[in-house]
Amino acid sequence: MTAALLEIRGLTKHFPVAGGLFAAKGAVRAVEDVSFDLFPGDTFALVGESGCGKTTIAKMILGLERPTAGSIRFKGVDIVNAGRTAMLDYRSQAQAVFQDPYASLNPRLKVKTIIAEPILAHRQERGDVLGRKVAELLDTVGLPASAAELYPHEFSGGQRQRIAIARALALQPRMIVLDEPISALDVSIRAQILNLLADIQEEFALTYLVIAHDLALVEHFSSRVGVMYLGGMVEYGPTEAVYANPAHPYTQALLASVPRPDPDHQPPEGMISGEIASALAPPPGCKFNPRCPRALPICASAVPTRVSPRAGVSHWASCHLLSQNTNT
Amino acid sequence: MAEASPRLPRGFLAGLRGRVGATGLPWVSGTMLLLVVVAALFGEAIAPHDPNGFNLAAAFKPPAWQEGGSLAYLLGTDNLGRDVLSRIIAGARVSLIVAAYAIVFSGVIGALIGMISGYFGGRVDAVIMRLVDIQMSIPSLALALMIAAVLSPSLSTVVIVIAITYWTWYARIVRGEILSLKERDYVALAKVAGCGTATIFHRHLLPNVMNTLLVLATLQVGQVIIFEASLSFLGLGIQSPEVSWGLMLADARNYITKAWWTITLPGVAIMLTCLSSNLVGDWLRDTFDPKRRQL
Amino acid sequence: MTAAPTPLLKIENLQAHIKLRRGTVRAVDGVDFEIAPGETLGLVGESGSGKTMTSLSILRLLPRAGGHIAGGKIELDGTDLTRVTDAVMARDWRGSRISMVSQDPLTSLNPVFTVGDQVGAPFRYHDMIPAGKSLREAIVAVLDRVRIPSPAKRLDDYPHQFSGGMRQRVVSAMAIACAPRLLIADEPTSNLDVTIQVQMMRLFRDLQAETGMGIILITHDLGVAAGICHRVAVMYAGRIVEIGDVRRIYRQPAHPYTRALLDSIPHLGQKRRRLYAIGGQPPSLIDPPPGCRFAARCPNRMAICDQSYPPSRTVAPGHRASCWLIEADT
Amino acid sequence: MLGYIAKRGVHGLVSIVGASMLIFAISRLSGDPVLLMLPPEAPQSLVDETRRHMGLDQPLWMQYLIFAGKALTGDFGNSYRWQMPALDLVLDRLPATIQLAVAALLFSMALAIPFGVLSAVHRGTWIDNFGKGFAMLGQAMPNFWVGLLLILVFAIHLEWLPPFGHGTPAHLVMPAIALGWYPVAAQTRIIRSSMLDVLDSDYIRMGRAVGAPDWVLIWKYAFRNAAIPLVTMLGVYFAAMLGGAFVVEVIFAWPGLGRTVVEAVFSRDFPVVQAGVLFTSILFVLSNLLVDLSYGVIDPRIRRDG
Repeated sequence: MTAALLEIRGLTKHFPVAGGLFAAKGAVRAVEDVSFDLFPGDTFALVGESGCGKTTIAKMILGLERPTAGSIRFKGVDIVNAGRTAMLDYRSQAQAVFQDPYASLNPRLKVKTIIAEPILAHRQERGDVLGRKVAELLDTVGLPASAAELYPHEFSGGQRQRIAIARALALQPRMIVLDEPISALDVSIRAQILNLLADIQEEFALTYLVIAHDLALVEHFSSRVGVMYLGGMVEYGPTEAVYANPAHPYTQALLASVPRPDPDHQPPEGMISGEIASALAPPPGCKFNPRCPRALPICASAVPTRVSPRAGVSHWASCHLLSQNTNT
Repeated sequence: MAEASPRLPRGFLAGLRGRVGATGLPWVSGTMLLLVVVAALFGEAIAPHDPNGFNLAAAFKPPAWQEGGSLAYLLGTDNLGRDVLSRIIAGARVSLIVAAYAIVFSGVIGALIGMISGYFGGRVDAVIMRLVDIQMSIPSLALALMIAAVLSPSLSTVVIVIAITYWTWYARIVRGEILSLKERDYVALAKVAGCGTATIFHRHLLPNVMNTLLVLATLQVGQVIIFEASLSFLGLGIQSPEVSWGLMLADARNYITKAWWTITLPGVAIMLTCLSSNLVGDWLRDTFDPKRRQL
Repeated sequence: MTAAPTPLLKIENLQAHIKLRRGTVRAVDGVDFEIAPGETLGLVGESGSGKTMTSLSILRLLPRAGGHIAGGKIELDGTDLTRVTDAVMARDWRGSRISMVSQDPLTSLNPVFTVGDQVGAPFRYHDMIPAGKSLREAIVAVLDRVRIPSPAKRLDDYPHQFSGGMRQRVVSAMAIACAPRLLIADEPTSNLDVTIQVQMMRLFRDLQAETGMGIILITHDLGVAAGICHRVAVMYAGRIVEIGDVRRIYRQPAHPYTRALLDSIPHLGQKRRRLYAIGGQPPSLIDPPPGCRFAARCPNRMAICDQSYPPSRTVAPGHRASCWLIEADT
Repeated sequence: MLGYIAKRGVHGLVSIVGASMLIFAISRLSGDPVLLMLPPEAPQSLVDETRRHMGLDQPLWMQYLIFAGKALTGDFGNSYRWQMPALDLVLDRLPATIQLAVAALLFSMALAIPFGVLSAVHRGTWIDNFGKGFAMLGQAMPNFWVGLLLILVFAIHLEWLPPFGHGTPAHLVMPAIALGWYPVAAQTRIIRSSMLDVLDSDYIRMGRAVGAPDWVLIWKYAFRNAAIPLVTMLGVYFAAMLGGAFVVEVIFAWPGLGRTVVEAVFSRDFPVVQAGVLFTSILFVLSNLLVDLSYGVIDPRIRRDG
């Protein structure tokens, strides 16, 4: 196992909720004690429904939010309390592509300025060397060099996402965080962007951290997956293993609920019930217990520990059902 | 490949050209404003008479088009026989000076404070906002009265008062703009790219704020002119022999029954100036607001 | 569900355009289809394909600025809705005979009025309060039908106190309050989490079984459509390119665009190396190309495709497609 | 909700204390405040006594504490022009100003709401342009000039209304119109733009899809939302009314706080100026609190989780 590119340990983020003078002061527990590793060349997908904390984790990894607790180490260097130079060095190796192509590009800037921004920030090339680099990047993402002189409003959603990818590639980073890269695009355009992302991963030996809610997409695109529920990671493992035999009841319910383009597929009943709880007052013990069809009494009191359903493969889930079976 | 300077982008100029034709109005108000500026700069040269020149024999002459009026005094004369047209032209100078100073002082101070408060937030923002609340809790005219009571009223007092009171208006609006811009994805991506705060302000925040400031400044011209006129009307702003539209109205008030034109015409000057600057301001706001533009 | 006796809804050559400064967008440019009572038809397509504009035309709720029906007929129970005045539409049709559930539950409910007031609206404006019941009882009953827990207590709450899924149920309650003949569901679950989406789909199916109403489901998600629709119409650039029974459409798609769509989405359980990517961009709707609108992006493009628009031809009973590849109706 | 009001209350208090500090600072601008507080002909003994009474030998912040301490007990010094404590004079004239400001605000909203709504509903038609044009005019005319014109036309030429004075409702008409016409433009714009947004919202489209008649959609479901931005701005407009009252009261000889303070400035009756301005700011802060309270009433989202 080569050394991990990114190590996340006990990552936690609580957003204080101003309760005013009299009301009790609460906190939204957006992310709760999440740990995982990201290996070079991997495409690790963080998957889960809205409010599970996957985007907050991405923001903390990108240094846009400060964690309440826990550590984030990139190539062994802690980036949470990194100094200016260490942070700048990290920035040159970790870039991002966000969900909404219309909000990712400043409408007032020309495409060449947008793509060159990271290069200018690290004061690398200048003048016509920079011009050539921008043209090269545009070509890599399948856009004509003439696009450099145009403004974002002159492009479609798919083309704008290509520009955002070109910008992320500008510094030849080691890792790119993709926050729902295609969910804002039309169905026919999504495949273009997914294929582009796969091609450049190979060409530039990139490592991806993908944030997504579309489980079919995750199966196609990722090599490793982490399933999140209400701020905590409930299952982690290679994509094939997790999809072949999901260990956690929530993962099973998720996979069963995915709509399939097959008229004869009927989602099984009773895999999951009720609504997601509020992150302001998460249920005690395992957070999924109120909705879990096979909840045990212990689930409402004790927080489950990680258990690997099969030895060897780094595939684990935190669920009492598993720990009951293995040690009985 | 020039480094990104925040020149007004091509889109801005194209936007302007495209819009001018659409609503003819700005041409009318644009030229009106130009007239006032010309009057303010070259007042003495083009005014037919000396604004303060007494001529008791020609007191209360009605405007030329009314019988009894004469072409020498196009808009008639006041109780001391002074030519109303010349005084209106002279009054333009005061209004422009007040407007210019006000915009520069309150605009720059307010915008800076608004940007700092909006971008850094936290305690800095809370303190500044309390300052703004305190400032806003005293109506600007009341504050002006207090200062006028303590200092001797003059043009500089008026400018000081405006600078003290109107900066909050800029600070609040710029702060709101920065708060919303700060959350934009492309600002977060600029941070991820490694840009420092200065670059982010320079490339992403300032261009938008500039547009808002331009709109605010044009809208403020009208308000400031009316504020000066009100103060001068109360006798606490411009003092004669300086000429101000407000002062003209104050003098004319006692002769309201005898000379309708002395009470009406300076007011019309104020109205036309404010109306045209507001129209230019509104038109600029529509030009910069993408939502309203494409319909 | 083969062709039923008299269709609930019959749409012939519907054209709905939007007049903008930069030109007239021909959002719906000649659409024909029918729905039988109790049947669910899926209108599937990408954004800009005209599926939402088609549904809004039926309700005569085209965008206020410039939206208008430029041609065609919309016959519901024998009445051509394009001829009816807006006031009559509001009094006799909207909310009572045709109703709507739209995409974003967070904005579909009025934030400053209670849920009870809003669900009560259709009853009040069509005085359809069931005999022997008070308005409040009728509201509680319909909230219960859409499985909102303890409706009597939640009646006086405000929309911001409900989750996304619950709000969509409230909107559904408003839609079925007066037992409409036709329900238009415009992307009803795209803003919901996948586990809540399944519950909503089941609710629509149960409500249809209970009331026998027809449903038009507008969606871009081929999976969602497959799960609930009896028949599916695939729309592209303002026209229906293929329409037929749901199994035929998914098993033997006749139109290249339908095939391309099915190949370009990941199918759970069948991992493929690369997804098929349809090149290019959808055409402009202000001056659409003369020939087939998918020609520019079509893998089976022929010369004739660029010259004239292919007529709609029968591939199998109840399954038609507009493509030159398909031989003329023998 | 309680937390929200308490927070706003504290902010209000801070504003009033801040205002008092600002007023205190301005009074010290001229160097020797005693000259301000006493009439020019006051004997030297009275001057020395007042100097000691105000603690002018103390450091500045101590002087402020004395000033604030006395202010809390209602002692703002005496008005020598009216030979009565400044506070009593101010409290006596306050109701007239409140009456005028409220009447002006009601008049402005009586114009702004229909103009704003109709302009939005009939967007782009002549109604829209007329509404905007009429309101735009108001924003370009100084309120005192409007007052003078009203007097010229309605009092002098038509003699329908009394030009000056106070007492009967007829006296209130012209001052309220003169004062209230200025904010009509801004209020119309706020209502028009928020109405435009609301009319394009999903929940109004849902309302139409349910078959609600147009007037219910516009005046019940849409207006209730569109009015929220206006209510939040009421505090600012009330301040504008108070500010404007200073001038309008002078023209119409309206016995309000505004005119009193203006006259006090001319007769160098500084205690009245100080007390008058401070009470204007107290009035403003209280009106803001009132607005915050009503804000919770019309927008349930604030009421529950405030």
